[in-house]
Amino acid sequence: MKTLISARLIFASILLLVTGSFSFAEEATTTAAEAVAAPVAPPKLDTGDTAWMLVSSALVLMMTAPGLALFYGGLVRKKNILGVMMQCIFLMGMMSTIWMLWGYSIAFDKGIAGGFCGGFGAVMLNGLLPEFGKEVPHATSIPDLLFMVYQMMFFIITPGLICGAFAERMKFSAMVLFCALWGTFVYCPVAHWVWAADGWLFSGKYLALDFAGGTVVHLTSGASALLCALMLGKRLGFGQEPMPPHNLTYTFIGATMLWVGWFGFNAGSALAASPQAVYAFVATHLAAATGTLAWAGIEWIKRGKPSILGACSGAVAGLVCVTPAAGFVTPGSAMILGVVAGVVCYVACTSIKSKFGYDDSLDAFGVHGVGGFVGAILTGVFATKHVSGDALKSGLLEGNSQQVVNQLIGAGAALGLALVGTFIILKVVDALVGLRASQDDEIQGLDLSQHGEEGYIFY
Amino acid sequence: MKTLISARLIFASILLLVTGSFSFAEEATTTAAEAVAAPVAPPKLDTGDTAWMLVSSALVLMMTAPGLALFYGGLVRKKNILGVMMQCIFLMGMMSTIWMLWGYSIAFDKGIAGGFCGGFGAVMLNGLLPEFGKEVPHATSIPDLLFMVYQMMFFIITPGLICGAFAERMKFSAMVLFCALWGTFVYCPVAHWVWAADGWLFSGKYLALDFAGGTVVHLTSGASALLCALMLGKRLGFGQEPMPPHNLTYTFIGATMLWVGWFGFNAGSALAASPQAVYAFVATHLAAATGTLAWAGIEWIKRGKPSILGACSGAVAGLVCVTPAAGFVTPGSAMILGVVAGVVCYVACTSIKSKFGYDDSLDAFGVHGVGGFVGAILTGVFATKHVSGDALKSGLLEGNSQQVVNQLIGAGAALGLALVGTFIILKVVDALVGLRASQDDEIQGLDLSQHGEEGYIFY
Amino acid sequence: MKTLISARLIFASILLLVTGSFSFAEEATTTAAEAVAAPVAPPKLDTGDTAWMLVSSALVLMMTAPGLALFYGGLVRKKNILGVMMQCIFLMGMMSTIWMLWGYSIAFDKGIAGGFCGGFGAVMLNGLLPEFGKEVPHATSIPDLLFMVYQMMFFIITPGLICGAFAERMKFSAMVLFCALWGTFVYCPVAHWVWAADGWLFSGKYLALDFAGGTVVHLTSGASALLCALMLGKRLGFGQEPMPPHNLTYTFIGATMLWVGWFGFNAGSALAASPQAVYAFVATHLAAATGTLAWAGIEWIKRGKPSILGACSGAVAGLVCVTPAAGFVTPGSAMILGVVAGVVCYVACTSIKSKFGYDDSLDAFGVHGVGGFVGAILTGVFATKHVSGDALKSGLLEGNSQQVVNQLIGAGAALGLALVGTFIILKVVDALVGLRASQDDEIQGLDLSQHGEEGYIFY
Amino acid sequence: MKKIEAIIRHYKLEEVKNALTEAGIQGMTVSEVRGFGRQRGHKETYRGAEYTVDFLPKVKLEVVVDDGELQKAVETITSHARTGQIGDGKIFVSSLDEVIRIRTGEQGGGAI
Amino acid sequence: MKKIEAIIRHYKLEEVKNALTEAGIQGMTVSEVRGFGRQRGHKETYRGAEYTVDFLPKVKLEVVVDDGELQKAVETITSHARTGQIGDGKIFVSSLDEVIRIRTGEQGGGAI
Amino acid sequence: MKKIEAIIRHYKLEEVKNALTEAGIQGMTVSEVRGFGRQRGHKETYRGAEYTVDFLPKVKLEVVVDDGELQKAVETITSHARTGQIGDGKIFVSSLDEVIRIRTGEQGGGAI
Ligand SMILES: Nc1ncnc2c1ncn2[C@@H]1O[C@H](COP(=O)(O)OP(=O)(O)O)[C@@H](O)[C@H]1O
Ligand SMILES: Nc1ncnc2c1ncn2[C@@H]1O[C@H](COP(=O)(O)OP(=O)(O)O)[C@@H](O)[C@H]1O
Ligand SMILES: Nc1ncnc2c1ncn2[C@@H]1O[C@H](COP(=O)(O)OP(=O)(O)O)[C@@H](O)[C@H]1O
Repeated sequence: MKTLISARLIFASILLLVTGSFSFAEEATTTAAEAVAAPVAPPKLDTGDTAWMLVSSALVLMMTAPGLALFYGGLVRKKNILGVMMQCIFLMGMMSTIWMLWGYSIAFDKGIAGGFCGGFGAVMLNGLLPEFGKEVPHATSIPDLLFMVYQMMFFIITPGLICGAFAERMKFSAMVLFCALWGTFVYCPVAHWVWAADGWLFSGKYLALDFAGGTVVHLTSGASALLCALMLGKRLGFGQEPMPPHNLTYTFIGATMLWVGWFGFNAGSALAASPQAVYAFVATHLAAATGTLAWAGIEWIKRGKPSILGACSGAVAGLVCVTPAAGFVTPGSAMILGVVAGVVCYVACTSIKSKFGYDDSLDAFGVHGVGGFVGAILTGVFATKHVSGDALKSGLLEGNSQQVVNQLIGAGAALGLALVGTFIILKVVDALVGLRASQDDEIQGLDLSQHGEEGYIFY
Repeated sequence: MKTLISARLIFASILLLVTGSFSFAEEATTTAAEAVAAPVAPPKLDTGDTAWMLVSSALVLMMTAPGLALFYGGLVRKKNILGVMMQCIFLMGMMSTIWMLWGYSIAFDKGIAGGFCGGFGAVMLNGLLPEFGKEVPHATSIPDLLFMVYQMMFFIITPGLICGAFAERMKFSAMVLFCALWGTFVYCPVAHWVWAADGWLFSGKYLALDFAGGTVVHLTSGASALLCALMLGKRLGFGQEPMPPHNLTYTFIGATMLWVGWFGFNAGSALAASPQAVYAFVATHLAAATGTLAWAGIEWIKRGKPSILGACSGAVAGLVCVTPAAGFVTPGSAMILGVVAGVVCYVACTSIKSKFGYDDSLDAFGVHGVGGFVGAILTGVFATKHVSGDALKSGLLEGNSQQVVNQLIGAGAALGLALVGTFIILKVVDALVGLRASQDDEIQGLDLSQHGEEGYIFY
Repeated sequence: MKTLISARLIFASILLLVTGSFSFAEEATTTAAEAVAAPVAPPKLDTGDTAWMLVSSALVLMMTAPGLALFYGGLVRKKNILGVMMQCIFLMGMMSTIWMLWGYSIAFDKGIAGGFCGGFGAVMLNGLLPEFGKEVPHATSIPDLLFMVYQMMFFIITPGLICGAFAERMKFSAMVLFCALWGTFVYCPVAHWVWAADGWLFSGKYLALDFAGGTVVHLTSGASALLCALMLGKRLGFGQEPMPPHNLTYTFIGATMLWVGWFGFNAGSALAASPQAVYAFVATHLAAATGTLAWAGIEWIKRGKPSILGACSGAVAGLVCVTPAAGFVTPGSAMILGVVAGVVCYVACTSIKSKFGYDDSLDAFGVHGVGGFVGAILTGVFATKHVSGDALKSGLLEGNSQQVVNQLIGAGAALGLALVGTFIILKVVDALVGLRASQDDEIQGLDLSQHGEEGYIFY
Repeated sequence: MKKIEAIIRHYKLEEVKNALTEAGIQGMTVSEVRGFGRQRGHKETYRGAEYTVDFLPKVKLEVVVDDGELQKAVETITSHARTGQIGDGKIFVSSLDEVIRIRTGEQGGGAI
Repeated sequence: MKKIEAIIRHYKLEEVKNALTEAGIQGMTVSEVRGFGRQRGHKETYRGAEYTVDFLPKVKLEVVVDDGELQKAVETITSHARTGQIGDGKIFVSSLDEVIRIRTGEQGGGAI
Repeated sequence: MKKIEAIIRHYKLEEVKNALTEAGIQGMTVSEVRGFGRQRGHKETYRGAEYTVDFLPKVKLEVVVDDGELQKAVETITSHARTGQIGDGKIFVSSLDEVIRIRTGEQGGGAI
């Protein structure tokens, strides 16, 4: 009897997977569509906007790999390069699956639990799979399914960023478990608050601006990264052995791919090939540019020579910082954001880290946490209705001092959930499989110990 | 007299090259335009669709290089890395030229020889070069010339895939000759059957579904690859010396670039920035995701650790398998396809290969041949009119059991031509220039012996 | 008093940076918009065109990095790889900033100084930042701001190309200063002549065709590169020590990324997802293809084996040569251009260089200077109104022999300014900071001496 | 004059180097080697093909010393490179006929 | 105790290693070297610039053995590394003063 | 027979090689090493973390010669590898018991 039931269950869920709809949630069909940010939603599909969003989705995936994988991979020691890359590609597999199965629903479906997160109406993409040719009311000028897959790419890269903090020492199984839980219980709720149509930060009294994920992506991952670094402890030999980047050419390739991919991340967040997307594109590029100059410039002054790692770090810092602001600010403001990010993240990655002595291996906190926070605040300062056309989206410089407060509230709330969530999840994962690789495994390197392979066999 | 004639001939063909039209084929002008798959062809050009197809063409080129070149290049020994890369870039040069000169015509012009292949009406792009501003009846919403160049990129990568089978031992001159002949006599006919408007598999009784080239690209190249591996014999020292991948970081970069580029391959095959393209995009991504998890998962269970090579292989297997299905199936079905591909290709690359003992160096058969075949069959199972809007394009699950038969017929026919064609071509090439590099050359490595260069000079 | 004034000045310019407009130039607002090349300008924004131009901008940035950085980086010795990469990323920062502040204005604003260059009306993007939703008269179907950022990417890569000539020996500070001055005083004026609405080469008597920058980008950078090579002198040990490329795999990756990115460069120069863009796309690809075959083919004949460096060089030579012609010629003509480029640049990089004995380290002159010149002339030969629809844009083969003369005038003028400008700038930079790294620094390598880092730490 | 060749673990190099420097040894040369002895390698599997990787990465440290310093040097290396687990490595000592400093042409002990 | 240094071809390493192991030799160290002798290099051309690459990649195998095992080891290497073509390589034999096993401090023959 | 090991600067290798070849030395083997002596390394900073890189890249040249050729070889190396600045490197000379040419089995001077 029992086997019969479970056989029917399995059959039912496969059917559901294949057809993409199920009856008990039929009434929730339009939820996801409404959840999309679109003040004056044009109901007709537009091929230009669709083309741009298809490309943007591909670009954001490229940010995770090869982009981030190379950026991070170059910074670790040779024996851990595959470990980093494996994290990235495995996340591409796992987070995509989770997003399809329940993540999208928890993030963008109508809120439950007092708006803490979305419901289960869009589980397994329910309601997102229109029949061919049938006119469906779209939330924007692109198919809702495209919005879903675009957001999926963000869901992949965000835990990927955290990996920088525990690189070279976390067990692979622990990483997998951690990211699955973190995505579900930290990312999805914060995404719901900030971007869902009924999110408490998306509109209303606490409206917090986050154009492309400064808070959702960078602040949450950066803060969680710091906690990971603290709770996992330092790498063996940290502070005694030298641990220089083993391949800065990879770090450079990765950084510049991130730069290119970020156009999809930020300008894509306009969800259309619109003038706002162009604004976001320009802001993104200029912040990266001035971030590069700022970080490399400080080094030039302080140590006599600008370094390529500094230039790359500055570019990424600028990109992180402009993320929440991209579609709300003028190009000039973006340049200021880039400079500030370059300077502040430089200080975070050098003085602060060495002062407190935690081992945030690849500066996931120093760049994404700090840069994300600074960006959130400065968005509240520089946002202008001139660019977004939305009077609600203006900042301190246009006299809306409330916006800075709201940005702080938004950032604070995200920070809170990230820290509490990460703490609990790490404890759970530790209890289940243990967090750190064994000492022997760490010395041998994660490539061999976790994956049984070597990165380079050049002889 | 003779020189005069040949001088005139040369002059005539240069003229033809420059002007792109010639009189004797004037009547065939519209053939190529009709050959494009478009049930309800919108006659007006659309900038959004054009934008997406320009990008898709670029993405598919990126798949060959750097994508495939890195994926394959990392798997060979250090002394053969340039050999792999040279194959890719030379194919980019040669196959493009062939496609422009006669390939496109043989594939997409009106059928000759009882429908075996296209005719010569579109040789040298005859009829594809509209005068500026003149309203030409387009087969789709993009210029026919764009369709031509998009298809050109497929013509480049397909023989490139075969290179994985004879890597590290085929003479460069033999490779060049083989690919030129194979492209003309195997690829073009199969492309004609499957995609030309009057192709016998494109419509009618034997209608076989192949959205983006599962049969045309992967099955033909994979089957041919197996035969190449068998006819060329094993690499020297195969089974005795270790031949591990010399640079798995390249393999990873290549695999993830393939993943990104595949959006152009599959979603581009909708020939428009349409909802169907979005469906194809999502299906592609999800199949890659579950393929990754499946292959890495099996390894995790069987050898205790998931490997990065496994994850990359799984991703590619999933992508191959979903290729014929991408625009016809739901996201859920795509996930199933990915899992099946991961499992089946894993078995093909491990047990089957070692059982039969052929040396398919980089598993061109194990991944593309097997994955392509499985994909062809499963497309006949999971295709749904819900996605494509075409009642003819539904599969077994919607009660159309004939479709599976048709898929088998299509796959079988392609397989047959691929095997027979490859056999004859290899024999011809062997007679003309010899297939294998000399033993000394193979030991020295193809980089030095075939190209006089070394890949890395790190000292 | 003085401090008060300067404080006000600083405040004023920050304000200006943020708001993006200032009163004294209010009347110049439409200048930039008019400056764009658009015979029959459609005044309405088009999402498809916008999507394509967003992507093109990203592609052109990708050409500089990772593209060019890898292409050049692989060719230097291991100890100078980061030096090359740093030049690229720093230029991404610096040239973008300059373009935003004054470069765009000097290039595209209404001419001053008798048409020598543009004025200051569009300084700090004045007039390019429309208020949201306000209907602005656009010069083309894309926002003017998008045109600005697209052109910015050209401004980045052009000095980057010159770096190939003085690689492995120029001081970093000298490189920075040189590029800032060169961009302002050489690139911007030439861009104005060739592409600004009132440029003397853009229309009228001296109309010179340059679709995507053969003259503006390649000829100027190539000629300047030659002068740099001559004035800086040879690398220490040149001609005595072997200086083979340290990593041809990087050179290959870079070359193929350039190939892909060049679609944005050339097809993007249509400023729309139009049939002309498709023509440019096809021409670009085919010229690269035949360039590859030509260069590799010559090697095959002359040294018995085709080399991968040859194939990559041929591809780039073909791409350079087709750049001015891309949107004006048929696919067949593009193939001829590619062959000519492959042959001529081969001769330039081998015989000519070794005959005169200058040390153009990475053949910036041999490929970009020579290829750019040949392309400029051949554009005057092969341009056809069939493709561009503009009777003024036809060449010698359509009986317009004047066009070749005009092409020579255009190329000559650009060459003149490039040589004179580069000479003066190098003298100035030499006087200010010195051009060459010290002998010790050069022996140690630029990575360590200029940036204090090592590229690969594989042990 | 003696040449000491020590095959040690990678991550011990920094410690050994510092200890030798403190012990007054002023110069040394290292190179990357791979080796095995009691400690054998591991298996690597690539798509089902299994390879036994016998050779493990080690560092070879070469130190040339005056006869009088030999013992101190050997002891310093032994104590700092030791973990007690198989694979710690070996020290080989041999005699040199001559040592020359290229820069000055000095020979013998003074050249070290 | 003797140190055998053998310069051999890359693709012979696996075979030589196996033969030595079968012959009872329990440890060895290899490193990447480049060299030339009778066998000279080849020419490489990069965009017309021709370089003579004299040094060819070889593998250096170092095996330390007791005096009694020397001959067996040398013969094993010679016979398995041989192809008969120029470039097969050389074997250099020298004497060691001392061998120490770092893990245990053992000296002499027992440390090998 | 003597083994000459010379640690020299990278960019001197070509010159030394040519000089040795002209002096009639017919074979040699080189490898990549890192070392320090009087010449100490530099500092590298990565995002504020400062590392002292003590070991500098050098090339180790190994030449085996008949006793009679020793002096010529050493002098050739010394004179061509010298720049006069700290870090020029060292030459170590030791005796070999035996030299064998793998290809032919020849031993002694003839095998070199
Ligand atoms: N007979 C030998 N000849 C040359 N090198 C050896 C020999 N035995 C061991 N080695 C080197 O010493 C290293 C450590 O030796 P091993 O026997 O594994 O550990 P332990 O010295 O702790 O017993 C090996 O990896 C190898 O490089
Ligand atoms: N005099 C020498 N000193 C050091 N190494 C040598 C010497 N002669 C040869 N070798 C090394 O032995 C290798 C093979 O020598 P070679 O003369 O080419 O072949 P064979 O030993 O077959 O005559 C060389 O590549 C080099 O590494
Ligand atoms: N005692 C030593 N043992 C082994 N190698 C040494 C020793 N001293 C120096 N070397 C090697 O010689 C190189 C040059 O030595 P150094 O003292 O810096 O210069 P110089 O010989 O000009 O005084 C070092 O980098 C190191 O590789």
